[in-house]
Amino acid sequence: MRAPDRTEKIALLGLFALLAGGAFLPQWALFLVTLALAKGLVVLSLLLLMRTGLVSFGHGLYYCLGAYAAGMVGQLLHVGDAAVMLLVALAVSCAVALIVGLLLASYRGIFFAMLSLAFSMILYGLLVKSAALGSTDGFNITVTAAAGASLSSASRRYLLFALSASFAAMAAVGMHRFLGSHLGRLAPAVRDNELRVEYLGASVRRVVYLNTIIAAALTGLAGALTALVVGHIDPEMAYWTTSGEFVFVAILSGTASVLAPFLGSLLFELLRSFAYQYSPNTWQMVVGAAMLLVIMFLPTGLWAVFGRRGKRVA
Amino acid sequence: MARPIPLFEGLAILAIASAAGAQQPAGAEVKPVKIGIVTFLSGAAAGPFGVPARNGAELLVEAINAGSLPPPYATKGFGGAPLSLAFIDEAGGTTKQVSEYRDLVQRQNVDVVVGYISSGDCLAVAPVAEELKKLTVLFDCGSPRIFEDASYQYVFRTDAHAAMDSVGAALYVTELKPGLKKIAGINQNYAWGQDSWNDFESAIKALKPAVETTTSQMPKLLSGQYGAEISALLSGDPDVVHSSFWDGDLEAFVLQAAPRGVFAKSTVILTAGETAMARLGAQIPDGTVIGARGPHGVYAPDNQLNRWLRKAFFDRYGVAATYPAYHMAQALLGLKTAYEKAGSGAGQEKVIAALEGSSFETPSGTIRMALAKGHQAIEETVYGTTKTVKGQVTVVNVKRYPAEVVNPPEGMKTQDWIKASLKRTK
Amino acid sequence: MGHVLAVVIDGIIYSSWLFIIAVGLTLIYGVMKILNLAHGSFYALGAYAAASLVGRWLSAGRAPFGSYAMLILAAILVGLVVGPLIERGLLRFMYGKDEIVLVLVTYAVFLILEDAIKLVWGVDAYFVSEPYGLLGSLSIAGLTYPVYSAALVVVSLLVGAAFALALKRTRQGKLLTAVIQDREISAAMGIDVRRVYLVTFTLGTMLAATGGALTAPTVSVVPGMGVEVIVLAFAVVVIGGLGSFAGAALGSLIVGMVRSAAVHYLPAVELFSVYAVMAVVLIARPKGLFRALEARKI
Amino acid sequence: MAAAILETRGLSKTFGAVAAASNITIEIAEDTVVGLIGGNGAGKTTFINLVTGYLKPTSGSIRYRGRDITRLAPRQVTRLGICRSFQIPQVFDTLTAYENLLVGTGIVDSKDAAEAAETILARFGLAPFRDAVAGVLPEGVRKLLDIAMALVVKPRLLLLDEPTSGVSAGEKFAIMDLVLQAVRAAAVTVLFVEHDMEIVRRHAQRVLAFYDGRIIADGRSEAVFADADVRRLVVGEQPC
Repeated sequence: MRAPDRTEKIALLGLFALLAGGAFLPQWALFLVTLALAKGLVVLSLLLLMRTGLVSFGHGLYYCLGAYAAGMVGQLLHVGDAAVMLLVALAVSCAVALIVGLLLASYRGIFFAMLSLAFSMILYGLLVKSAALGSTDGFNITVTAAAGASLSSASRRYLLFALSASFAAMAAVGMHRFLGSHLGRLAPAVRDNELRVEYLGASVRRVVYLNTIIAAALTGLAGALTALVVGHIDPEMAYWTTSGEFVFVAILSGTASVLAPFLGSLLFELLRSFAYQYSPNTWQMVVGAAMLLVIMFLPTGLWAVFGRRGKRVA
Repeated sequence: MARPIPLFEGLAILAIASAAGAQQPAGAEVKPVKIGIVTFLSGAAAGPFGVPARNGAELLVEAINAGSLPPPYATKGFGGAPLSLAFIDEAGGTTKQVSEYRDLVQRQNVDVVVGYISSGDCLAVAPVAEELKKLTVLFDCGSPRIFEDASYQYVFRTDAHAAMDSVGAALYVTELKPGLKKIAGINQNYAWGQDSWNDFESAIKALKPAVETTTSQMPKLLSGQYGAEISALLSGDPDVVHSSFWDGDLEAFVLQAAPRGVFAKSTVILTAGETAMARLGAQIPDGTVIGARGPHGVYAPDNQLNRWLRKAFFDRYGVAATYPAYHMAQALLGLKTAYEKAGSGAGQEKVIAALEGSSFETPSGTIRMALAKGHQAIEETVYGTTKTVKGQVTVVNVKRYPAEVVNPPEGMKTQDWIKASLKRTK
Repeated sequence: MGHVLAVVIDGIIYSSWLFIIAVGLTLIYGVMKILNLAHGSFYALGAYAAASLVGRWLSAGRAPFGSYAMLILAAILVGLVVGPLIERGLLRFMYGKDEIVLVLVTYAVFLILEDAIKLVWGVDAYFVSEPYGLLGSLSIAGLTYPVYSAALVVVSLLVGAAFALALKRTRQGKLLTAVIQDREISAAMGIDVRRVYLVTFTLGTMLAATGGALTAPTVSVVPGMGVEVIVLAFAVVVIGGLGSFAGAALGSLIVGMVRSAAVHYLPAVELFSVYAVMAVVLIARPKGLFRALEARKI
Repeated sequence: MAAAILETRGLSKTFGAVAAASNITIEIAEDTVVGLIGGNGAGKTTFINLVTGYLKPTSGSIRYRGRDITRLAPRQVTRLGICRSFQIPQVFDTLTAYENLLVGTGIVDSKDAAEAAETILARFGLAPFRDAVAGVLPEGVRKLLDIAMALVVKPRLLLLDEPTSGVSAGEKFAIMDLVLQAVRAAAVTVLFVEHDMEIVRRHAQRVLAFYDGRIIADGRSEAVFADADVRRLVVGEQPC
């Protein structure tokens, strides 16, 4: 084990700050931060794909799969244990990614985006047709225990928050290490020049496949977390606008640092919450305008404001 | 085509909302009641449902604060406590709604939440209301699942659930067409459309087991183009076509289906047709069966409250009040009744106890909180057939079905009730 | 069997409607490499403008047949006003950015226009069904079809023919083809790419608005009507091959036919039939039906 | 003569009616430096593309150290020990020079990757550009980096496609000396495509002259340059 570097230190410090601060946050803020962290995981997975030169307009597929996997554990097996739900979600999204990833691995650019979109919309269509799963109304999920220990309602809130925060920190550190590893460094290599990667003896397909699966796993986990936090799931999670929103937050965050997705996600949730409250009739306009401003003035994402090096931080 | 420009309308509403907020006198003895209102302010459901409901809320709250409602509500505020409103757009999906709900309760500190048109949002928000222990009145959503799959202490629904509409529709068409042999449906492909059709189909089959379904079309929400669906409906030659379409989709369907003879060939029943009546007018062919999700709008009883609402709404907004406005009135008047029964300054628990199992007068007649241990309302439902008189669309052959006939008894699930007992209740 | 005929007729009508919208999308992508999400908003704007203009025309008591002119006028107006406004006012600052970023730019425009439409026209539905009924109806295979639908097919064929001719025969069309095929070389050849972009975007906007304007009489014009259209048109152009006109035509036909067949024979799968087709086509032909894989020079 | 490292038999590639390579049959001995000459479109790059698996031959076979590699993909060919550089440098534009090499050394051997990358960086004189992003490096440096990356995977056979194109005339010799010095230190067999006959004369032990997809001359450089066809068709001298 090497010593943690700056990014990892910030991630760990952030985790401790969150865990300590969370106890004092008002409930609405705790919920908002929990949700932002869970969604940040999805954005982090998009960061990995974007580093590989790929953008998915169908990440809702895994987000929704993870949520429904967790939900069905509760619905069908009557297990309310958060640990079981998350593990099943992780397994299901990985299993689907193993197959879908095979099909996607040879696609790039807009075609990768559109084929992903097609898959997520097929899932959406299937769920809307499933009356047993509540069709578009979805169904509710209740967490009653975590890893065997039963929970009260108040401790559940904090537990889910702590879970999200820990997953976020672990995922950020893990992703940071992965991107710094030889395998992870192939991601930007593939984005820059696939031909050269092949002529160095590595398989571009395999890199894309692996990264797709890692991204799917993170997203599935995030979907399950969201489901537990919100307490309700519906097919909307697979709809293309959900995926589009994640891509937007990813662009907003920038790909410079593994911490950026969480910051971007938090800012986005805040922006939307305030837009809803202060401009209920025109919140879409506020969000759209914010989006344009970021693209115009912060082309490398919000992280550019924080990053010491404007250009690129490995 | 003249209509008020919504921008100004919106500004006016904001001004009223802030006026209502500012109205409370400094150092007043009664704490104002802050109500969070959640309805669709954007998206497809805003026009037909969200905005009429919001307008209804504005109108009523203003009148309640001024004490200008007809009796038995002629007193000011909720037992003297003035009301203020906070609006939230219901668009954006359940995740956002749960988030906004928490925000409303914990950051904006509302005393009670009234809202939710989408059943998905109702389902999602109900457990959160329990967790946060906040009195929440669902005013419009339809799915029976909300109180049949769970039981709640803090959540109420002051409109009847949607199975009533389908059962009423089945009763009406079987009476209208005793020789009914073939039915077909066109419903939107989401929970509301699917449930509506399933309930209607099973109700018809319970009443007339020999009836055959020629086709059940489920186009996507907002798809707008029904050419192929209409062909499929026509080629099955059904006696009755059932549709729970609303607003844009409903109007598009009527516009596209009428010239192609669907209405001439079959009796079309539009269970949520009332929201479109005012706009479509004579475009709706004569002989179409229209529902209003209860005794609302054209079907509302001729009582003092209804006369007030009808006039005040039209005077202010230039359009007739449709059922979402009536549903909103039910929620607010139910609350007013409960608050006043609980007494001035009573805690939330007392208000809840007062609301449980209560009954109260509304523009839609008497509402009784009869199901789900007093948390779910029942009301009568009404159907009628259109007839154009001097260019104005009117309803004739109006039939009212008492609440007990079209709603399941306490403790019975809707689906079981339709299958097992509908025949006998008839 | 009359049923099959009905499937084909319904399919053709739907395809024609789709084509008018998709061709604008593919045009803009082909020339500018922008997958324009705001296309759905332009469609909605066309519909709203048509509803307003036809409404005024008729309430002024003028000849009902003039309402067809109003539909066209609405599309042209939206194209001429909104197209240049967005291209000159916004998009030109964005050229050179990543394709995906450009998609998001148009997504932002879409969000803004959604609310802008609401501010101008409100959330209530508009409808102007007069042009729909005016032409009467005809009976095919025992089913009644409005003549308006036949007119839609004709308009769609005209748009297709006009494009095919313009691209092959006119100087402007050839320039456009050159830009689609190789942007850098055409710039080097002295083609005014800036002007081509402006014209293209305006034309694309106009086509989307035409789709909306022609749809307006058959539906009620409501907020959110553009959302469904975007993804559908996306599916069409991706199936056909991004930037290909023949592809847009074939893609529309395939989607139209598949949907019509699904509605008639298997209504339960209608919701995702289009996406299933898109997935199958992409898996079989990764760049859509009409797009060759580019060889890379090394 | 040492054993053949590369052997092609009847290697042909046609694109429609155009024959980019026709019936190429050669043997390359281990540990030699071979120059490939010929005009534009003569088939030199096609030959490299065929050997490294970028193109699949229409007919014929390729053997590398006795093993048939005819239809292998570039990745597999690379793994066997054949690597190449490119006419247009193929580097990772957003990574630094060091990271570019690190990607390669990481693929080969993840343990000593960092060290290996530094070594190659130094050997090619790229140390001053270590932390510069490849996309902004001058063309000559990119060219060097491109060749260095080909060497990262420790090939036994290296194919260099115009290593000095795009480099100023003054730098050409220096670059070629540097490259061959670095390459020969690793005892690698080298095939290089080159337009500058001076460079070919100076470095190539053997020269293959391409014309119209065929090899029209093969032998020691003096002999090939003396060939009349080569003088007319390749070097471009007008017969007087």
